[in-house]
Amino acid sequence: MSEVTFQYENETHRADTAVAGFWLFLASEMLFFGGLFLVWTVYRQIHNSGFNQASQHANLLIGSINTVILFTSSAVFAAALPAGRRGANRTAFWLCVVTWLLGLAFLLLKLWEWKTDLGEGLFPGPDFSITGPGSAGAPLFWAFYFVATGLHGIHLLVGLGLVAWIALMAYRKQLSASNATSLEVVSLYWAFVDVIWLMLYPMIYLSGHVG
Amino acid sequence: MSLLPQASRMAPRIDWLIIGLLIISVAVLLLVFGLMLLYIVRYRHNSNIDRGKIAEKTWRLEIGWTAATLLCFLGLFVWGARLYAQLYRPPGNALIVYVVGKQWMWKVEYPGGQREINSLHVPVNRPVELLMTSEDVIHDFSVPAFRIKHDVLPGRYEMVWFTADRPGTYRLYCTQLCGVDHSAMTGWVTVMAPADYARWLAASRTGQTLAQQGQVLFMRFGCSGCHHAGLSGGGGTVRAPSLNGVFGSPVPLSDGSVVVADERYIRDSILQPKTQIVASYEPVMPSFKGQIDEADIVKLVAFIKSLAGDR
Amino acid sequence: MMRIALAWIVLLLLFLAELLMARGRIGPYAPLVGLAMIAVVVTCFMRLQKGSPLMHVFALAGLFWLCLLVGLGSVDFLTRTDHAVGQELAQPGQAQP
Amino acid sequence: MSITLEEARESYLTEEGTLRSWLLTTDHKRIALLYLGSTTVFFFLGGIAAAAMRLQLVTPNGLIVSNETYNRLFTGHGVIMVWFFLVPVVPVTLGNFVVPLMIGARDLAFPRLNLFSWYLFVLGGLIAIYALFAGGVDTGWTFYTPLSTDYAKGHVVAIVLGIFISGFSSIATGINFIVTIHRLRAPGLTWYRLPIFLWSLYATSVIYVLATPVLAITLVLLAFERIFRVGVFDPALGGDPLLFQHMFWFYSHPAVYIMILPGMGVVSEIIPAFSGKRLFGYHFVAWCSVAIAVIGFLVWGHHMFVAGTSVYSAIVFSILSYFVAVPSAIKVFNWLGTMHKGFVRFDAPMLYALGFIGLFTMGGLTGLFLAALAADVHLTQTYFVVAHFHYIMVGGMVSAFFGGLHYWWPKITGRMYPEMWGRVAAIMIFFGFNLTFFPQFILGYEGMPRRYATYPPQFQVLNVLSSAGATILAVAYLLPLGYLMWSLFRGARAPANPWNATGLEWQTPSPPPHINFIVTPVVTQPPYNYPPPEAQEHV
Repeated sequence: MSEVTFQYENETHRADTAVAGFWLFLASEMLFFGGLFLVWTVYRQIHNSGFNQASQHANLLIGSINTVILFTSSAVFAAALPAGRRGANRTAFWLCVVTWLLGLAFLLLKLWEWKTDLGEGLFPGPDFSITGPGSAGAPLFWAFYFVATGLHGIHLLVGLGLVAWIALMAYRKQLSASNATSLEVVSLYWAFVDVIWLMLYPMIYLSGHVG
Repeated sequence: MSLLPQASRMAPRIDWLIIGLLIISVAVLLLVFGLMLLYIVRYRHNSNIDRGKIAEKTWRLEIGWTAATLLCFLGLFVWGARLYAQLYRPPGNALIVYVVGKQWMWKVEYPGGQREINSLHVPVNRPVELLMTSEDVIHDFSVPAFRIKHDVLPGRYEMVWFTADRPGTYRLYCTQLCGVDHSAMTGWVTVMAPADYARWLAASRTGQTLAQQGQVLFMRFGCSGCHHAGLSGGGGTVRAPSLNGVFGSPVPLSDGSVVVADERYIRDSILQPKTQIVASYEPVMPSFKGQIDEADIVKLVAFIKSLAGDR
Repeated sequence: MMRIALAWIVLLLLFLAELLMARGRIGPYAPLVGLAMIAVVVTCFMRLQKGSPLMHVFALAGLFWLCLLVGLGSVDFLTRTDHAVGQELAQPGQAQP
Repeated sequence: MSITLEEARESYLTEEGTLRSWLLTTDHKRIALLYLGSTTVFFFLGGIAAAAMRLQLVTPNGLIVSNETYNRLFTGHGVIMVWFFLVPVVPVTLGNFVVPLMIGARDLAFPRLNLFSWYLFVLGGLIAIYALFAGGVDTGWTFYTPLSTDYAKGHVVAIVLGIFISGFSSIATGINFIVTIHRLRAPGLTWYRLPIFLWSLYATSVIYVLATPVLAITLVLLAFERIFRVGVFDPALGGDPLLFQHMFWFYSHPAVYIMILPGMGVVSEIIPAFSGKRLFGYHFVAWCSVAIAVIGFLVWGHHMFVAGTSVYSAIVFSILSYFVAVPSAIKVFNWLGTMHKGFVRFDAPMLYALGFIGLFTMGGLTGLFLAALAADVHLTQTYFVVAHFHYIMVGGMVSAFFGGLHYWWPKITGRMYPEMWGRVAAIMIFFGFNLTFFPQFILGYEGMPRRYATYPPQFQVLNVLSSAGATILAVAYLLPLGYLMWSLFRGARAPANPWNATGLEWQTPSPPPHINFIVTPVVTQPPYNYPPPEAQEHV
């Protein structure tokens, strides 16, 4: 009776249960961001023109580059799972490294974007720069922007830690067909962070360009 | 139900709903407690009563009491919802009184210019509509004797109305937690016979009606430098819309939309003039946010409202 | 591996489509393309369709409750007959000309 | 690792005795006891605040504290009782202990996550206690904006952080229970053979997992607004404070069902056991738990009937609120049906369960008053509401918790509690509770607003009555603390199945060994398989 399979019938039973449990956690995370989606939906309904104006001030170029970076990183990390299951630790390691670097690039670009946003007076407050006719609600958009991208950034930061952990496992040649649950769970998490970004991207960067 | 006076037209109707609910509740309670006592006495473990066979199929009973409960609830829902809809549909001829909530007092202003704190005077048998706003946090205006209650929010006007039908004085409360002295934010509503009310209005007159006070403010804040209002104002170097006849009429905005100029729109235009520019005018009006409190805005609104008939 | 590369190309194409659509007159439908991209990520990178029924239930529950939150949460705001005073206000302390 | 049979039979309590073995344990039974200890501390902290409030309200002008302190008292009472006692208590103590036992498993699916969630709970609790003692918070447990963001003094951000952290403990517990019930059932234990307690914990866990994150994001937005003085609920920016209320109640109304569903589950175990009869309408009771959890998500707007929402949405939320009351009513009838033709014994757990039925029914019926729109306008924000939810949460849930604690006490500790004292406490709680809270219904109808530190003199008589009841209630709650502690050392040794109850948890020794079952049980019978009356009569 090994410690890990104490309450399970066997290793597969344990692995499947862990992955299912992680999906439930992701459902919970979905509702966490769901609150933000509700905020956006309600205020866009009330302050349509202000939200459009505000969205036009978002940095579409950086936002778009970041989108490509992030879905590319999910693709790379998704490729690490079959490699890990094959026991191809070396391949898995390098795929993790590429994923990690792409994630880092996203975060650095995001920080730079924040810096330019702040420089343009887009943080709501006395110096907020979007004024004039039809701008009502613009500060709400930018308050939403900073909270949403901030929380997404924190999730990504946690993801970087998890990917580094998997890279370390691969470096130590610990991944194998029977020991890939951690890799699978982290790949779900990383793709989920991507999914959240794919939701946020049109809400933040595209909604103001419509029509 | 004589614990609390029924001092408005709505009060007995809401009490009937509560009595209806009470009757149903007592009946269900007697049933539940009765059956519970009956079963625990009759079927106590050392009783030798013949228990017979227990029912195997239970779904008939289950469907039965589910349907009965549901029907009863639907009836209660319709009853409550119809009364509620009336609570929020004021008659057109109501007397309007402005109420401003502030930590921790109620400021009341009458169209005739009378003002009071933590006190409201109304005539008997006449619908009264309260237009309420808050200077800070959410408050709630509640008069139990009238069975009315409504939250008072910052940044918007909320409405509640009633027809008092029994002269007397009744307590009013703030019933939304609003900070340290929440429990001190109380006062009295005085319901008076029409003749007494007229006397009270005359005695409390401050010399000017609310609209006249608004006109004074209109001059003092420099509004009249640009806006034409009444027989004066306007004519300065800056072109601004005339305010005669604005209230209640549609206003075309520079972004192509049209809004009806109501209390909300007037208030907005004073505090945040740049967001709703009247078509073909320049956005040059400064914001008065922070320079003018809600009680004074009420006066300006009353003044502009009084110009509704002028063209 | 092929499948992942293919999914990446599809994502890239969808992304370009989303960007172009947002600029054009069919802009309001651009978010639908965003949802298609999410579907690609969920199926190809998260392998949801290969998961156990239990995982499907969990994922669908999350989606269902998300719709509930956003849907029922908007009912009040969509049916307000009396829009609030503050709702058309801009930010405080804007610069005066 | 191989162990002898003798070692395997060693009780989980005595297996290892070091402090380290307790603080780093992954055994669900030990974690349940860790939780039991910490929730008890919170219960008495919240209780002290309640006692101070009742003392204050003995005189109209306030007997002991200032208005500001009174506001801090009821905020502290609300926050501690809701998030650190009522929301977690039954699932994390009784649930943690019996879920694996009831399904014939050795532990929950994720034992380390289970321990981690206890640490999160304690950390969140300590931060909340720090906030309350370092100056307190006076916003009420509902944290309505803009009072909480722009006007209130005090440690709002700290207490919100504490609640945020403990929220993740709820989510972890919920995930653990759902996955465990899906994946770790013993052979033969089909869904319709599960005890109702598991159905209700499953339903509770759905709410834990899917509602708590919405509270988390709401609190993040609140803290953001408080720290930066700008945010999405700020009316000065065009924000709508009602959006905060919608998001808050999206969690906090389902949280009411978090606070009652486990209690219903406990009662559904106790009543068949002490009636010696199978549960009436098992399938209906089981699915009613699920129905309550799902419909419970659709009714939050009934907290906002006078808040300035649209009339249409008020009507929608009103009718949905009636729908959620139906499954609760069905459950009450089924419990009564269970006692019919049974062999009813009056041990302490049964007295608590009967008290639960009575008080819960009263709480539920007064809920109908508040769901009826026009009646709600008069009664909401008054003591009527206070009395209503205390009947559900204290009269209902706390009674059920004590009932369950007595019911499983022999299993948990291996000792019997003193039966006479158990009955005395149960009866005292029932009467003390009614004396405390029934007068508050009348106060509410007469218009006394809640959260008032001082009140008009005409309300004094009823307030004094209520405070007198609170004294009895306080003694009644202290009693079990005393005699249960006593029983730990002096109580009679408990047999494996002292109540002749069905259920897998009674088939293993009291207290159970670390691995719960020496041989994994196989289930071949329906739940609550008590012999029919004709077979019992001649025993």
